[in-house]
Amino acid sequence: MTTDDTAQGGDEAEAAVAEPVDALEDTIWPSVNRALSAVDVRPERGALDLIVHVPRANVVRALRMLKQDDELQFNYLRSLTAVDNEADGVDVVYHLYSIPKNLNVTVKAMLPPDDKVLGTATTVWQAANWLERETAEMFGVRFTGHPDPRTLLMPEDMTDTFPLLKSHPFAEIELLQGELLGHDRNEGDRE
Amino acid sequence: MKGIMKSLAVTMSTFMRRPVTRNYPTVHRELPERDRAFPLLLWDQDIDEPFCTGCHACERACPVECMTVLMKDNPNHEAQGGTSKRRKIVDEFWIDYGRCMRCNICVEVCNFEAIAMNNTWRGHEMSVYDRADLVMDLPQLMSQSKAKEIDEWVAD
Amino acid sequence: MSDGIFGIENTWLDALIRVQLIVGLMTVVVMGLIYIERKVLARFQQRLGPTRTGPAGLLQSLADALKLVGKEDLRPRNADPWTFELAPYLVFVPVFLGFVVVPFVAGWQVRVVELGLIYFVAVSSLSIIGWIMAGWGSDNRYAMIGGMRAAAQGISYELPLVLALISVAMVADSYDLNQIVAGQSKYPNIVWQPLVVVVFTIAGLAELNRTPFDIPVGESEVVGGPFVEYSGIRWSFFFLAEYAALFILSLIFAAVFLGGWAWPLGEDWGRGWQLVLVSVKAGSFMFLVFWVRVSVPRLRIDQLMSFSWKILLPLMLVQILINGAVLVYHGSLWILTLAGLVGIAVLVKLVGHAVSQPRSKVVVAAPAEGKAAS
Amino acid sequence: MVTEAAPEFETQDLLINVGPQHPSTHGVFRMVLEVDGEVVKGLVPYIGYLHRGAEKLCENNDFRQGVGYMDRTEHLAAHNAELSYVMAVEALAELEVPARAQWIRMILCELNRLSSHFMFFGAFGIDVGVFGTPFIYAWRERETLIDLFEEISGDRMMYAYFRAGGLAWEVPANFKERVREVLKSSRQGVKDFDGLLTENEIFIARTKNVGSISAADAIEIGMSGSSLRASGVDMDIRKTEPYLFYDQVEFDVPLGKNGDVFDRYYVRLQEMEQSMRIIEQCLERLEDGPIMPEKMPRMLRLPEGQEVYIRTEAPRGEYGVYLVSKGGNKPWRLKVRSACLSNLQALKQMSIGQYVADAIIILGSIDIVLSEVDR
Repeated sequence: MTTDDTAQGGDEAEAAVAEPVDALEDTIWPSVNRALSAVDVRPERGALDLIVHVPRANVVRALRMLKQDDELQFNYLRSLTAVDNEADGVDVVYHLYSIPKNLNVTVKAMLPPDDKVLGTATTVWQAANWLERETAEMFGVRFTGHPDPRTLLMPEDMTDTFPLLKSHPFAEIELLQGELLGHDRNEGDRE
Repeated sequence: MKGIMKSLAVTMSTFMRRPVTRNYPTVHRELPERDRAFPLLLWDQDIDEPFCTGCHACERACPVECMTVLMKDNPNHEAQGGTSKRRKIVDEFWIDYGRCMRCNICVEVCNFEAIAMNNTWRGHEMSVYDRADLVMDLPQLMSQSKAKEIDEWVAD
Repeated sequence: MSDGIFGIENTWLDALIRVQLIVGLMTVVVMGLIYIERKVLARFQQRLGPTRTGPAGLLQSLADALKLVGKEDLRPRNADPWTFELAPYLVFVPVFLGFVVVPFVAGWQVRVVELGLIYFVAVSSLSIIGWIMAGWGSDNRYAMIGGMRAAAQGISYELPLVLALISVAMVADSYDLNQIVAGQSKYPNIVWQPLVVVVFTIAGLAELNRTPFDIPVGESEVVGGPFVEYSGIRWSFFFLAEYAALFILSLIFAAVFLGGWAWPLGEDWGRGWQLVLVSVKAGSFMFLVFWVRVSVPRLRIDQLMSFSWKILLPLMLVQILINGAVLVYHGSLWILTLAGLVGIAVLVKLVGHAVSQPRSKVVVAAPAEGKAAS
Repeated sequence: MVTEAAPEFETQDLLINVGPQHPSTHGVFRMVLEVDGEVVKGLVPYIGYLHRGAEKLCENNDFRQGVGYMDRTEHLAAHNAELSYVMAVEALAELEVPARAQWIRMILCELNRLSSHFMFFGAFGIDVGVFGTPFIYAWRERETLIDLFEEISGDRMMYAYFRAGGLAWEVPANFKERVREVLKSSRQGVKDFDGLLTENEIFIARTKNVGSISAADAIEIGMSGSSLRASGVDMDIRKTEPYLFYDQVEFDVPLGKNGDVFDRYYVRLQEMEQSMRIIEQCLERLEDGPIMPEKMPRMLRLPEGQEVYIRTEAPRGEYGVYLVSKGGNKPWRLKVRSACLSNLQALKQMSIGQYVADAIIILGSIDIVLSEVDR
């Protein structure tokens, strides 16, 4: 939908945490809340989709509940990735979509920076297989129980450095253009 | 066999059509005016000096950092009896065509309209043997504009 | 026909000169054929084809030949030396041997051989060994698979080819190619044997490893098949053999089915007209081969095998049966034509049936209702 | 008399290494086939040869510079890639994109779908075995399309033409006539391909019931785009979650039935006709107006702590951009959801049990672009 007609209702949602729960009436939060009643989750209003924060321990259980809930039926894992928030750990983000119901939700699990371990979602969707391999090699997140924990894009032996972490430096440019002039080229013969 | 006959009919119909090959090295296609080969500096013909004042705007805006600019005071400035109003002028300017990704951002940020995209064939035929030769210095960057070969196109 | 060419008595010398003539003619024709094929294929694809080397690209084949001669002749380290080195000769020489019996024009035939047709078939099936040697010898997995495929295809399409030639020989009741051609002055054999012509073309395409049967050399699958490891002059042997085989097959096709130099008043208009006749007929067969190469995809190895064994072979056996019945009981030859046309209809129906699983009718969905509720 | 059993000949499966330099892997993609005779028993894909770290680079560039990198993550349909990125930035910055810019974006994205599908037909035709003809037909059509793109943005494949808020500059004056002219030649191209391949018996024999995947498996593996719709799943983001003005134009979503190679080919062929239909309607609706919002901040800064996952229907499937921003003019994290990466996960399941020749066609039918897989 175009960005102008906001389907989020009139009031402008202020900081996520202090949001009154009923302000999310127009999103799918009520049905998600009912589906995930066994898990304590914290909703948040995203720019486009509803965001649900789930504690690390029972993420896979929550995902399975969302998938098997017959009113929601999130049977399609759109994308799985991680966001490095430096001090306060790494967020693993699951974007789910329900094809029959045409619904979207984002599930986020927060991992502490020192112990980045999480259950694998391949038991819920096969799509998670490669996505988890890529997240693992890029962020250093270890998905326990992953059927094939090899690197995906990186060379096989590069399992110690994690490029997409904020701590991984940008490579310096080898030679600034000016210094290349050290290459002895007499002026004027170019034409 | 009907399908195979249909395929044969299609190939026979293209057999009759005029070939579409463009004989590149012998026939140079006429380039659209907005063609973006590589950035080059423009020459101010009437005051006989480059438009560029070396203000580093393009150098900062370049995503791949392929430019290096040095600035100096303009000897031709009116205060010293010259004809130009520019107090500063570009001293040294390098663009590494090997790194440039031709995204046209330098042309957009330049507020002196001193840099433009080369839309001539010479801008495309740039193959060299040594990567260092792809680094263009000031005389090279201004040569085509000084020789009036460029009628540059800059988005309004 | 004078016993020696240019009246030379010594048979050895005479044979040598004839063979030299053939070799000379062959290399020129093959170089020309490569150029013509590239130009015709280009025109089919709205391209120009070679234009840079020489006027309108005429020297392209010469340039290719010089390049190939100049290239280093590599051999993989642990390739089997003898099989690798000898494979090209075993592919190239049998094709040249086939030229002994080809009736170019009335007088011009290297040697009038009584069993010319049988000799041709026997010789042309030798090259399969060369393919297998190339595949096995070059110690490369792609070459191995290509070699095995070439063997499977070569053998399984040899049979329909042989049966096709035999059924024509039955109608013309002689194996000597000269007689076969001479016998067609009134009606070319295509009239009597339409089904055989179709089967011969299909089997011929398979023998030449041409699309849709270029499975051994399918670039997208086995990257060039048996001769992937070859380079330089050795590789060009394979290349020349392929075009020489195309040339000889089109000449045989013209001679056996379209009446060669005899059909429309060949005898009484002299040699010039005969030459024109043969070149037009052979040229049309080659044009058909180029045309099919440009427009038809490649079969899979199992489809290729089942097509030959389950469809072509039975049809040919039935055809020979009918030939025998008609010829023994002196029935009129027009029955053969009728039988041939029925055979073609059966062939088309069988191909259609083999392919016609119910094609999925594409359902166009109604637009989804409602917008995304996030 | 006990006959001693014949010695058991231990047959060894052949490991064939297909790629990364191979005529039909559509780029630097490598798969190791475990082959028993001609039948594929195992398939291990290797990717990552073209990984340039686009996501890391984008974290170091502001929102105007990032557009250039997005082209490089999808070199066959750069407009669609730029669209997702630019829409993500606009969603966070709450920019109001003028109508004219949105219509032009729609036209360019659909034209890019045409040129990308032509590339698919050209490469797929060669995989199936026709000697070069489909490729040259494809190139004839792509050349006319790419000339049009060059007249508009100045570049043939890496346009960097969309900007957050609208377009970099105005389209040339003769835009509408040029697009109609190009459409005429594309229509001829689609007719040629339809005639050349669709009813060809050998093509049907080669592609029918080969490498088929059921709808449930396709959804489970996360496939998207034509490969998913070929299995009968009605999911086209232009219909389910319309963006730009896709809800104001009528078009149909072709679906296949049994998700085999032929369906994937045929669904794409019909999608091209639908794209042309969309472009015609867009051309009528296009009227004059601004292409950038008036009050564009000189240096675009995004609000603190916002994130968005924008997904659009690229030619190969769902091209998603997940943008997280912690204020400032650079994205904090930018994830590109690649359609080909998910589609490729189904390759192994489709190829087991088929012939070697079919494994090559199945790979071709998924229409992968390695710059999108490896980013």
